[in-house]
Amino acid sequence: MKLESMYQELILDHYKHPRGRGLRDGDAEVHHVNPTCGDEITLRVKYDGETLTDISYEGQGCSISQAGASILNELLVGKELGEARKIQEVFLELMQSKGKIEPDEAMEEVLEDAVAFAGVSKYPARVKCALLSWMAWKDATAQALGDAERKTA
Amino acid sequence: MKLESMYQELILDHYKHPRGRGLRDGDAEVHHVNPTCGDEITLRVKYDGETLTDISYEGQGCSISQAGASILNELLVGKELGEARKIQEVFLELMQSKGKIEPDEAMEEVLEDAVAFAGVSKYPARVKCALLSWMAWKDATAQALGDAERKTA
Amino acid sequence: MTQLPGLLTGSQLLGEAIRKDFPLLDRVVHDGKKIVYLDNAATSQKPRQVLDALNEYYEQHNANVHRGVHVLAEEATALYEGARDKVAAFINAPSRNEVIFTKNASESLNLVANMLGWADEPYRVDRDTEIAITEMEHHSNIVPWQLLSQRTGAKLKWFGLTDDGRLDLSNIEEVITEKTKIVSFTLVSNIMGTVNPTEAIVRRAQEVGALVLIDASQAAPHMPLDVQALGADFVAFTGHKMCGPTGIGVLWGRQELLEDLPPFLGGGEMIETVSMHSSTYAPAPHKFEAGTPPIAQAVGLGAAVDYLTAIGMDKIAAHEHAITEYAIKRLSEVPDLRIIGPTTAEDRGAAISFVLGDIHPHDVGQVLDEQGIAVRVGHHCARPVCLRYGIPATTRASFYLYSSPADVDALIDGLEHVRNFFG
Amino acid sequence: MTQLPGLLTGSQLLGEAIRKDFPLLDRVVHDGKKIVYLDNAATSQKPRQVLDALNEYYEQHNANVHRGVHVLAEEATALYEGARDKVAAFINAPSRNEVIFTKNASESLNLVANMLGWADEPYRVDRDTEIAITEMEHHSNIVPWQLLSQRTGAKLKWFGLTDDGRLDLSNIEEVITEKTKIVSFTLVSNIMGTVNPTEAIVRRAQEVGALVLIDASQAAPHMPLDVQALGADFVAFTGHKMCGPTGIGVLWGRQELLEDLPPFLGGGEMIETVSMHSSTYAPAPHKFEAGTPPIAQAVGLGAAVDYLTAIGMDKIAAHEHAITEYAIKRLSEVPDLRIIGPTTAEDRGAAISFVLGDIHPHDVGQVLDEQGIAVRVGHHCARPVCLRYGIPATTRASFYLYSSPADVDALIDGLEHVRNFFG
Ligand SMILES: Cc1ncc(COP(=O)(O)O)c(C=O)c1O
Ligand SMILES: Cc1ncc(COP(=O)(O)O)c(C=O)c1O
Repeated sequence: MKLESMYQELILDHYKHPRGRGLRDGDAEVHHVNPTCGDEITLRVKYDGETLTDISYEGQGCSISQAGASILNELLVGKELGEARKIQEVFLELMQSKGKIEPDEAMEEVLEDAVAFAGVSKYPARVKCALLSWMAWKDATAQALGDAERKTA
Repeated sequence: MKLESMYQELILDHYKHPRGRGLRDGDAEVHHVNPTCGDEITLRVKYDGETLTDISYEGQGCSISQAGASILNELLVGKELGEARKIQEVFLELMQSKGKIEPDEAMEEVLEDAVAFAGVSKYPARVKCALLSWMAWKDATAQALGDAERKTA
Repeated sequence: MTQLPGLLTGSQLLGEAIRKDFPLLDRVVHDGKKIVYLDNAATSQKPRQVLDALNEYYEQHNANVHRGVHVLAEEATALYEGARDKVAAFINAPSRNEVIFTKNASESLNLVANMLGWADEPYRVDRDTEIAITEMEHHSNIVPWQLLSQRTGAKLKWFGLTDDGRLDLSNIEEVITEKTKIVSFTLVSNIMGTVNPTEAIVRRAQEVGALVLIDASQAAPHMPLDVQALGADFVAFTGHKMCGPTGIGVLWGRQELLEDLPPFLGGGEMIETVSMHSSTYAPAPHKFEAGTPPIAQAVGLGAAVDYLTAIGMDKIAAHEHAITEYAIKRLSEVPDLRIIGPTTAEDRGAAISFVLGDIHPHDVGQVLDEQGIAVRVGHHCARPVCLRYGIPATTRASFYLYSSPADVDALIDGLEHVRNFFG
Repeated sequence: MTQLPGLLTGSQLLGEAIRKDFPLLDRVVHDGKKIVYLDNAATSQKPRQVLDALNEYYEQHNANVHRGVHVLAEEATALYEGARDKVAAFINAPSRNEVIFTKNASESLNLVANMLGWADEPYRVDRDTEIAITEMEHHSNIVPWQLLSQRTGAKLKWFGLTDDGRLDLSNIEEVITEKTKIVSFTLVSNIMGTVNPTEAIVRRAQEVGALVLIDASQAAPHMPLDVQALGADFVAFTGHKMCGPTGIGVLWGRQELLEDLPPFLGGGEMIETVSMHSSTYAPAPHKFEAGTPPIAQAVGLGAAVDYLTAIGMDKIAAHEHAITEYAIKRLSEVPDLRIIGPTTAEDRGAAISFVLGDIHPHDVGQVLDEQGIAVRVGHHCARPVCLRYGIPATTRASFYLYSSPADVDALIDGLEHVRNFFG
């Protein structure tokens, strides 16, 4: 079944057993909604200097959006901001590829479990689900850093 | 040429040599416009009791609307109101027939020259032109009589 | 056709032959699966007869309407105005001049909201007045009233919903008051299928002198619609859900109102005479049809109305009722499935929303799609209903005259597969 | 093709082969006369390619757009949004999100007028501000501003016309002042064919900080259109005049403005999230597209744009220029004929209005029609122009990419016949 290329075992696994779920202390909190389907996420980021020490979240939505948050947590927590941003860009590129990028080894090294989302990129209506938590992270980070900048200013 | 059934000699003749044209003294004056084509008529009626003693008019527009006013003048002036109304109704019926009424002798007796308009009824865009002066007459009459009624009231 | 023990004798069902009229139903998706189209509340498929009417219009008669003396312009005008006659007859309008063509139901609803905002007394909606709607409206019958309320200061009120998906009219005297200028509600809910009781609402509205606008978008395609029997002042619906083309909607309104109320869009066709200093407006319906109208789309809608009428709207309603009854019965047998809305086929249309355990509707829809089954998932432009029932979204299967019991069976099999997939 | 001594070498003319793409041009009227369609400023005929795109959409991909996870919904969405990409490229829009689909140019123009009426500062049109238009506007670019002016108290001003059918810009500083919020004018006059000088007007508008809306309804079908080069803030046009279906129009607007300005119609598709208490709106273009959009019509317009682009807009412009030059020359030879508007082919489009002695245009049109020649007669939704030149109406012949010199010859012969008939 073609669908399986979208619903990879890995995605279903993250969906059923989300990593790092729950809201914990953070520097900034955002709430993002995917208006087309009602997927929601509340997400907090915690930075220690340039190091992303936690992404905590609560949400409801489809397997793709929920697995997305779980994978985001697993992949980015512990990373330096610059590296996290690079990973996010590669993931975005993959998701906007309309199924045209076949992840190579280099990409797999960057994205780890997140390469499982390659199949989702063929389904335009679902790309937004996959990106929901990533966009929330980006937004929360901007807020956290904006605050930090304001504090130091 | 089929068109000739619309542009009867009689119509062209009334168009080129309008009867009773010009504005004279009257009991009421109306100004009617056919918004779809800009045909205009200013028309006055004069009654002596129940007798329609004059229809005077100025206007501009296509041959159909101008010939219509000329024929209206020729046909109705001198008639009793009741009879004039009957003629108007028969003419209206003919014009709304979409070319389906072939005027018989009885109709010809009532409408005289105005039967020449039978062909126009096939052209929906032109029916309004043909009716312009007749509607103006009806309106002016209602005003004249309304005034008269108000006067006698 | 499937064996339907006891439940369906088949006598109310329309024949399978109808499917042949709809080219899209032969569409094959995902490597060989024939489409099972259960997204009719979103839009209907189009019969060959409607496509033929469109093609014939464009190939033989295309011209701009009104104001033309050439033969094409006269033909196009006759076809366009003929479509108005057909629609007027279809809804039993007292006069053809009460039928206004718009681009969709949303424009029809906005048109009324805007007219009332600009109207003189006694129609004028302003800060001292109220607007009443319901919690089960489509966004297109919510947002225009929110905008009107923001712009005029009028208060927006609404009827809530009962747990079984019906309007809660218990506080009708508080929702519709002496201050209410307009009551706008849907005849049939697009998300739950609920058929609403018009009589009580119309009676109360008339008591307080409020106008009534009925959103018949989900009714016109599926049941006989008689605007006079409804007793409303305005009725709105949309062409694409009733076998017609996209790009065409209808607003019916009572003649006196259309005469009294101000125009909405200004432009060609809607005027009587224009000078730089001022303009006067043509009588309705033209007063409300600015610019070149959706000519081909009106002609297509006329053909759709002919098509539906030839089959018979009560036959269509009976067919859908039978399918709905069967679908509800079969859905009730699916473990963990909860119907959002009426759980019997009484006073309901053929749109059935449900949630399946805690599997998100997006996932339900996606796995069904892979089997060739097209349902809609989400809030169906009726998010307040989802909020009311505490769910993020639903899966909605909606049927039409060409739907068959076999479609229901395919859905049930598909849902079984969904459960296994996420089990 | 007719012999065109000296005037037309034929090199700028598009081939006759193009006519084969347009089924309607084979239409025979009035007992055997092949139609000579010279009513292109009212609406254009549709090439086979556009009709095929419509049919393919309805037969293979029809579904409601957005929000769907099934394959048809994804295909329909891709086709609809793909049409937006095509239109954006056609007008050289900086971003596809600046392209809004409406039902016609009239809605596009009304949309801007309404946005500005409801806008906050600095865009808000109110009693202390002014609106500038011209005396050669189509009613669809007059009445919306009259309505806005009545509703807000803003003052409506306009540019007058010179005797030879051009804008009189001599008093530009009085017409466009520091109080002016919006200047709206047509790029090409639909009645006289005049091509207006945009630069001077845009420059003055920018000087005083007024927004500029350009009505490109008669430009988009006929010449390359580059919204960036125009320097306007909004550009409106309509699908049916450019080989597209009826029921679709376009409004292009600058991104920042579309972000800042309030929505117009409320409903499905244009929202981000809705509760009974309040709603937030989707980003442009969706913010301005309430309800089910004209999906098939957008797809058809996309096909029209492909068709025109494949031929080349500058080739089309050159073809029409050659035809117009020839038509003006031949018309000038007709006794008692007076052209209303520019009497040379410079800076003018392919719509030519005229009066013929004192024969009323209605009669001219009718007698031409009997010969199979379709022209338009009347005020062409530009009554102020007729008032300006003291005429009740005109006869208008308007050409397009499929028009040929033989069409011009047929018109000239037809006019000869008209003169004899009423002589
Ligand atoms: C210059 C101009 N503006 C606006 C319009 C209005 O276009 P539509 O009738 O498609 O809304 C037209 C055509 O009728 C036009 O020629
Ligand atoms: C109940 C109801 N009202 C209004 C609408 C809006 O119709 P449209 O999108 O055609 O404007 C719909 C459908 O989308 C509907 O189901």
